[in-house]
Amino acid sequence: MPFIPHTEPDVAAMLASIGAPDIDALFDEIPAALRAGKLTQVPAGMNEMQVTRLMSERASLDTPLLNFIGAGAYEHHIPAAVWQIATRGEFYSAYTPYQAEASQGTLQVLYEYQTMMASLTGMDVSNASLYDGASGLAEAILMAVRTHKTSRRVLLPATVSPIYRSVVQSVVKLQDIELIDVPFDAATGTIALDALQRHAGSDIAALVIPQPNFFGALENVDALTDWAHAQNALAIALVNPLTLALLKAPGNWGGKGADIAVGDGQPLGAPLSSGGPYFGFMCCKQALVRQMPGRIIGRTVDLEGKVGFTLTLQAREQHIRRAKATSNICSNQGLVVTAATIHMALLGVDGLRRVAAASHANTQALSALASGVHGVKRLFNAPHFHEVVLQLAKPVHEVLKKMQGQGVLGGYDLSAHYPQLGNALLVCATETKTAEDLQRYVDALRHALS
Amino acid sequence: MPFIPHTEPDVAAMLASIGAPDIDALFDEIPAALRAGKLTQVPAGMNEMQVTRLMSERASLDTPLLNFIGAGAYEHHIPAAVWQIATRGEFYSAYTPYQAEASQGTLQVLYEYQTMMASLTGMDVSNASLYDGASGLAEAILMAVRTHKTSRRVLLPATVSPIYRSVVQSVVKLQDIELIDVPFDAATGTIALDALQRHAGSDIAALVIPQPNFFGALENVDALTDWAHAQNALAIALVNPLTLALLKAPGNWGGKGADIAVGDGQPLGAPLSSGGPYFGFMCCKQALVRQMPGRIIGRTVDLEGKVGFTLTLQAREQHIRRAKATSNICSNQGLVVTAATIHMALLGVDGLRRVAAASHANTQALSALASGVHGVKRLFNAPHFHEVVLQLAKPVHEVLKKMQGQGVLGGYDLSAHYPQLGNALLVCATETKTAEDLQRYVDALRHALS
Amino acid sequence: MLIFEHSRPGRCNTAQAPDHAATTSGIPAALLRQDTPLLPEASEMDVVRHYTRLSQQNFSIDTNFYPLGSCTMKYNPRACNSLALLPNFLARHPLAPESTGQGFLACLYDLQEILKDVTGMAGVSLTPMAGAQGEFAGIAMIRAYHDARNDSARREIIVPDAAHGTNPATAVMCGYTVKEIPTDANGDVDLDALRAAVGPQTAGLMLTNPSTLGVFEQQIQHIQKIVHDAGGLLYYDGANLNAILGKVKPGDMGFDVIHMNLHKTFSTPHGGGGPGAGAVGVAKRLLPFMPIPVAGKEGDVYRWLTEKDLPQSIGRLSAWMGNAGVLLRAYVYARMLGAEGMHRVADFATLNANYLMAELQKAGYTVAFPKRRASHEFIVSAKELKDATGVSAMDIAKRLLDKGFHAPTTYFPMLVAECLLIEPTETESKETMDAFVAAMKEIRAEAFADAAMVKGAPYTQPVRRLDDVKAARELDLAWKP
Amino acid sequence: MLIFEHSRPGRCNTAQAPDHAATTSGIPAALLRQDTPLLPEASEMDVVRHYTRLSQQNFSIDTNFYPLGSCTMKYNPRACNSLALLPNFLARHPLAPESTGQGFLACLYDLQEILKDVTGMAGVSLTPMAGAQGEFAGIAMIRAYHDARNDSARREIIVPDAAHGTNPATAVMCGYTVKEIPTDANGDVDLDALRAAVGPQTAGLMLTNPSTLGVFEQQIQHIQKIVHDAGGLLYYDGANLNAILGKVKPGDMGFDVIHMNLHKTFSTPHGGGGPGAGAVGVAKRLLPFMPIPVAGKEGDVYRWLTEKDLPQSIGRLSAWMGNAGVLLRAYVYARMLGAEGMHRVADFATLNANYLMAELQKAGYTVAFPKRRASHEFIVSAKELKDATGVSAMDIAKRLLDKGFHAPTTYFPMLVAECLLIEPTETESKETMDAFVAAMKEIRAEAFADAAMVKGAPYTQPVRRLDDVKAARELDLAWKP
Ligand SMILES: Cc1ncc(COP(=O)(O)O)c(C=O)c1O
Ligand SMILES: Cc1ncc(COP(=O)(O)O)c(C=O)c1O
Repeated sequence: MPFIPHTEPDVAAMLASIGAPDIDALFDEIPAALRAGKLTQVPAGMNEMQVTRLMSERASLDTPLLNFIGAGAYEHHIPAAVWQIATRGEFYSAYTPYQAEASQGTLQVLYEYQTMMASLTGMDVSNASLYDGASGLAEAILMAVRTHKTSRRVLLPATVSPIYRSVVQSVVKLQDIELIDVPFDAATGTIALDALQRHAGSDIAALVIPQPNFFGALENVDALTDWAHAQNALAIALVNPLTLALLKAPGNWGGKGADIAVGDGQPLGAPLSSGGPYFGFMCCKQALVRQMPGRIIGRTVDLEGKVGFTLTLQAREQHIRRAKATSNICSNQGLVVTAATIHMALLGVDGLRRVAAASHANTQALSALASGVHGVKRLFNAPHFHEVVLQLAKPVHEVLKKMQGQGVLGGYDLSAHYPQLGNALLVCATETKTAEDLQRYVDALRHALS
Repeated sequence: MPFIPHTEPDVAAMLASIGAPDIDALFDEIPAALRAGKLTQVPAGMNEMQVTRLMSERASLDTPLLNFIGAGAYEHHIPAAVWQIATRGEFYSAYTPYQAEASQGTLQVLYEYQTMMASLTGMDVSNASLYDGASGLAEAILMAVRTHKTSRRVLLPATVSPIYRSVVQSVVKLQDIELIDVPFDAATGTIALDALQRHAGSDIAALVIPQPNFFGALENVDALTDWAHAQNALAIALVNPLTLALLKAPGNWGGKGADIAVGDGQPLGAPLSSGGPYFGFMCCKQALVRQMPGRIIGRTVDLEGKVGFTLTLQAREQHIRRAKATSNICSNQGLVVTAATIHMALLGVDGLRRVAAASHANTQALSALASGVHGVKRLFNAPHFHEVVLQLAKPVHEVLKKMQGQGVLGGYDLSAHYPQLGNALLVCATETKTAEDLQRYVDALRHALS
Repeated sequence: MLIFEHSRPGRCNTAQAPDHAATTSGIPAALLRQDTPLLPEASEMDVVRHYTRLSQQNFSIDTNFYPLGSCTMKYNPRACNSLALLPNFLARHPLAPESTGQGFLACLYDLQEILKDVTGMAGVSLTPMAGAQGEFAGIAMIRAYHDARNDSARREIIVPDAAHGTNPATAVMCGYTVKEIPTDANGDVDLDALRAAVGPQTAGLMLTNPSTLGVFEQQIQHIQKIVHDAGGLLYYDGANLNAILGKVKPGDMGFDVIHMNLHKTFSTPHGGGGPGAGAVGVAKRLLPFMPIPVAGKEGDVYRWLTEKDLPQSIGRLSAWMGNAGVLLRAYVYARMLGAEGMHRVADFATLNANYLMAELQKAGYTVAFPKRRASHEFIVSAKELKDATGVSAMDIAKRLLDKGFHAPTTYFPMLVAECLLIEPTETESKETMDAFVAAMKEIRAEAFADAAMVKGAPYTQPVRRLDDVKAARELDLAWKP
Repeated sequence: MLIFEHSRPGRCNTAQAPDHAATTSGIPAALLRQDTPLLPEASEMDVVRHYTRLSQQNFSIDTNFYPLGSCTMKYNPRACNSLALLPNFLARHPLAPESTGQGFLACLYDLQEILKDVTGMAGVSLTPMAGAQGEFAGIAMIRAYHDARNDSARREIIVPDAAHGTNPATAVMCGYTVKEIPTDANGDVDLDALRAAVGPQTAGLMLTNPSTLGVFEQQIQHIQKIVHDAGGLLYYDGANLNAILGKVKPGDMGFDVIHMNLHKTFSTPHGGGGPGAGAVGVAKRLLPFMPIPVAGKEGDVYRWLTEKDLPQSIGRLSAWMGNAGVLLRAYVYARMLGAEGMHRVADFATLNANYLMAELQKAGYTVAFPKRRASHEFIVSAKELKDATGVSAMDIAKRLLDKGFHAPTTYFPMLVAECLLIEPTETESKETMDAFVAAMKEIRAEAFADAAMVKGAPYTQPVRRLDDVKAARELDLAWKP
């Protein structure tokens, strides 16, 4: 029996100890009318050899093409050590570290993670993860509203990923929070400050500030943060953590720094993997820590004064506070966070900077090369980072289809979410791309447009 | 610097402690005339991302086809747990367990391995591995000659793999050992007993008995073993360890059992991997243990009487005995043996039996199906196990080439080593093959012969 | 030692860094970072050594018996891991065209079908990323259902007091108020209290069955009638399906929506806290509201169902497809079990729980519901022992660590004083359970002989008992150099 | 607890077994097995748990500093492992046509070219499976060379007394007799003894340089002339190339043949005892004799060179291509290092050894050759300490384990009394070495304060000091139920 160790004598002895005639008797409290028959839609069991072949065949259907899509999930090199260590049984098959003394491995990793994230974002504290960046943004908005107390209105600019905006909407609308759109400047692709100014003086709980924004354009984060604070609103930074190796940390935005920083941790060691598992991170100012959702690890000492780590501030959480908890979140993305911690430790300051810089340089180079193709121009003129929007002479989906025929995934089609931009294509070239790859891209693009 | 942790201040402090002006000064004992210039044929360094891409591209050139080649290396399912555990850092990056107290993990694994192999072969003792089956056979022959004392003549039948025979030749000829061929019976494909009988009475050190033999045919091991013992020669069993789940163990061959059992451990959890790393195993009777080459692990107790494991009988080995050692072997195939131990533990008695039986059944089914193809017939009529020889109406290399075009590796061409057999093809279908796979084989064969 | 203490300025793993210097051309200085983030500067080997050593400081399923109630710590087959990590699966971008992910989509589609059968529901969406998010999806669907019928005055969710904390927390996140109802002495829902609680304000009831008390709710048919008659819907917290897999289908019990914890019943690893997967199953009337994306099939082609296909959907809960890699693991596991294997899970999980309960009773421990069958888990109360010796459930838990066993869940559910919620799972052998019983016996004897010693446990872990109060009072959440 | 003790009759991992019943149709009963082999019948989880726990009982590079002299325990990059295990590499049968292995063959060909450059030799064969087999190949080639010239009276191989045990053992395996020559007080070969030893019977000399004493043989040019003038060939035991990589090429020193331990210098893991890879490099005159197969290239196509291409080859040493997967690991490592990286290995391996030698001297330890530069390793003699306190090299070794460090190599080479051969390798940091020195200082102090305590070490390992004598006298080599 797969994964079941019982021998026949075991079963007999166990039933005798229980005083039951057979296993079926153990289900005698279930009303007979409810007892299920055979499962008819579940195929017969396979042994590991068979399922290995099945999955290998399925995987072989999904041969990867040369990928230039970003739009919130980024192809980066992940050191081999990262997942070799993260999938060690002791990390992989442990539960949430409820018994601290028997979980110092996981707990110390999480404490180190919190330290790295707090530092990277320039904030005081970090939690131990949320599900992903999009749901993390929703939690940040809920947290801001809890903190603000008087307002349930949140400014969510159009330069935030439309996918994230739709997730936020699914979550926060149930608590009657109003999400207010802020349009972007057609020239720069960044939040239109005049449009923002229209909300001055109204009771706003928070402003979400993406950096880089969905177009890869860089927002004027200092001014935006100061504006939010002037309105007595919280500033929520939505950031790609990798770019923080080079870009100003949210904690240093404007005069007082952002209040909450959230985002998706995928660029820190999570493989693309069709979308998950990634993880959401959340950092905030010390004053807000008791409003934070999710697990938090603290450093303390044991009976003998030796340093150790434990879950702390649990009084915020559902298992203690129930209906009054800061969130319903229970399990988070622990293993991916473990991988991210190892990833950041392996890359270090210099490595992370170089990855960010190389991604930036590659995207700049690609943008320059692509702009040389007839029928292609760069759309926005703001400084950008790591991603860029091109405008094409032909409908984007047609171009992408032709490029796919050449083995190239050409980018993300913006026309559905931003029809006002025309044939707009969001393109990303990370550090994984070589000069030849960029050339292959441009050749495929030229071919598709010709 | 890849893999070098030194910072500039470290280097300065270290040189100061040494009292050397710079690192180059540490090489001042090397005669100047000998100092090498730059390495010109070594390419510039690559980072892990680059080398990952290089190796992935290289691997993608080697897409596997549906494989029906055996001939000494067998495609078997390997449970995922095997290498996930064997490549844990603590096994992967440990040295030979010289410090027993800090190596109980490796030592206990090896002791368990010795137990499993001794039992599988029906012998008293096992060593902790040799390089591979072929070189292991050479060591067995050297050991037999050392033990026998009077004779340096060894009977090495033609039903032993020709590849193994050539390896044995490379090794033992340097010690003036005479290898004597014994032809096989054309009808059965097994050792010709009459030919063997011609050597009766001559001073023979050992007879090598392969089971199953290179053709997959089953030798009359009882009679052969008894014959060897009647000649005062040692019986060396050359066996596929997987088949021993079903076939009579060498320790029970004939009246007294084989004296030494060797073979390749590859079928016990080593991936095909273009030929290695595999491992050689060697087991023998208790009386011969001091003649055995290689490491041996013993169970003992510590200061407090607690059970523990340690390298033992080291007085046989080169690091103690130097020129008088039983062999020059030092490093062996520890990690693959670790994998094999886990593999055998996961499969257990029943699993190993089923794998052997399924391989046998598949080869029988394939043989039956193939014999139905025009221009194909089975060559030998002895009972066979797990591998079979087909005779084709066309030259084998042409047929194989055409089958390869259909995505099928059709088997091993025997014509170079056994021209007397005509267009003979050695075919193997392990438990990894489904009924559809067998059909694909037969279709490709039919196509190739048409 | 923290990884930061292995750090030295200027140390750098060039093997892991692109050659590019950290240039930032085209970016205004005001947007650039001035300070250096606190990331370690350590060699690759030191990093590998540090985290390898840290891992050894964990208990885990791969090293220890882990009878943590309500958590279903069963064996996580290693093949699930390696097959989910096949290079092609890992390399695929979530926005890559569906044509480049037919293998992946086929797995998800098949998994949906399997889960539909197992739960007896009409539809399944795999997108929720953990149990709690599954609950959110479920309650949000209940709300969407009432809203779609213009029945929006229903503002209350009823939750038994034994419920998992995520239940009330979820109801609140979905904009509902929570009405708690008590449990009777038998461990079942107090039917009179339920009858009194329902009304036109009732949006639904959240129920865990088998309950967190480790017993099967026997009056489920009455309960469902009471709630449905009042116009409410029934939510099934299926975090712990281990005891009913193939035995009862929540759909047959009349539930309208269910979430499953694939990281429990379907054996994806818990990873020290996640990632999980909280798939939801729905009855026919909730089909239009399922969270997107859902894997669909047209002819031989798989594709995502999105807002276009499900315009009434409660929407997206994550940017992409939830914890896709976790779903692959669950799928591999489900295929290995097959239909027969599912039945066996329930059989042996239940056998193990009842056996362990019987043996612990014989060893002198008080069981919370001695007259009931255990489901996949059961409760031992240490109250008697504590009254006699001062040794609490927490002390027993810590002492078990010294004996090489992870502790059961302590102090949950809160209804039972000094409770230990024990779930052995089907993958543990009789020998292991016998060894656990022996350890529990020893601890009992130790409690009477030397209570102070037990209260000082653990002694064999990397640290002695930790000061949680200090941790909460003198917050130290990030290292400072 | 042994795995066999987890076994129960009838327990079976069906997930790992084909459905086929164990039928054996067509096989005569006399050839079938009657008894049941002693293999465990344990559940998959118990097996995973057992071996995961066992692994934790090892010291290893991934967990500990491991300054084991002559063993080059440096960091084994994890990428080497994962890239050698790419599914396509693993799946390829050794007898599959070369056309299906062009990627694999290209790696081997490139590796040969790299090793040729590094050693300054004319040809490289990668087939030997460990250092000792490389030695066998080398000496067999020397013999084949003499034989081919009908110079077969040369029956002696000269080996310095400091040589690794494999050297004399190999010479004997190749049918030679061994003549041992002494080492002078400086650690170099005694030239006069060498002159006296050579003659028409001399087939060759086996030399390790840097020697196992951790010093570079300064008179190498004289040595090579003496041996060559006598008509012998020079064998270079290159097990330890770490200190000379990119600094000196054995070919330039006049060596005719060399073996390398790729599992040391090229950082393939030692795996608790192997597999290794003992590639051999040869000077031009030995090219025809190289062991087969060798990777060849014609135009853009790679193929095996076999007996057809090298009819004078000493033949095959393994059934296929040696430890192919180990060679892939070495190749990945070599490509990551590149030319500059090779030079750096020697620089920093040497820096570390000399630094550690200096610091241990300052800590009061006696160094065997204080006037010499250390190469990649050096020798400390504990004789003085033993005379003063009774604490031996072995006691120091065992006590180091308690302090979290693997012991150095003890009692090798045999020339130096109470010797500890210490090799830190280039991948260790100054901090780690400083911590090691601190531990060595503590042990010295402990030896004077409480020698008995040190002699009782280790105290922190899974077992206390083991009884080796009992192990050898009362042989227990396989468990019996
Ligand atoms: C009964 C019950 N419901 C809900 C949950 C929440 O699941 P998750 O941790 O995946 O969010 C749990 C998990 O602990 C549970 O046991
Ligand atoms: C100097 C020297 N020569 C030869 C060898 C033998 O190498 P292997 O163990 O790979 O056979 C070693 C390894 O210990 C060595 O250090």
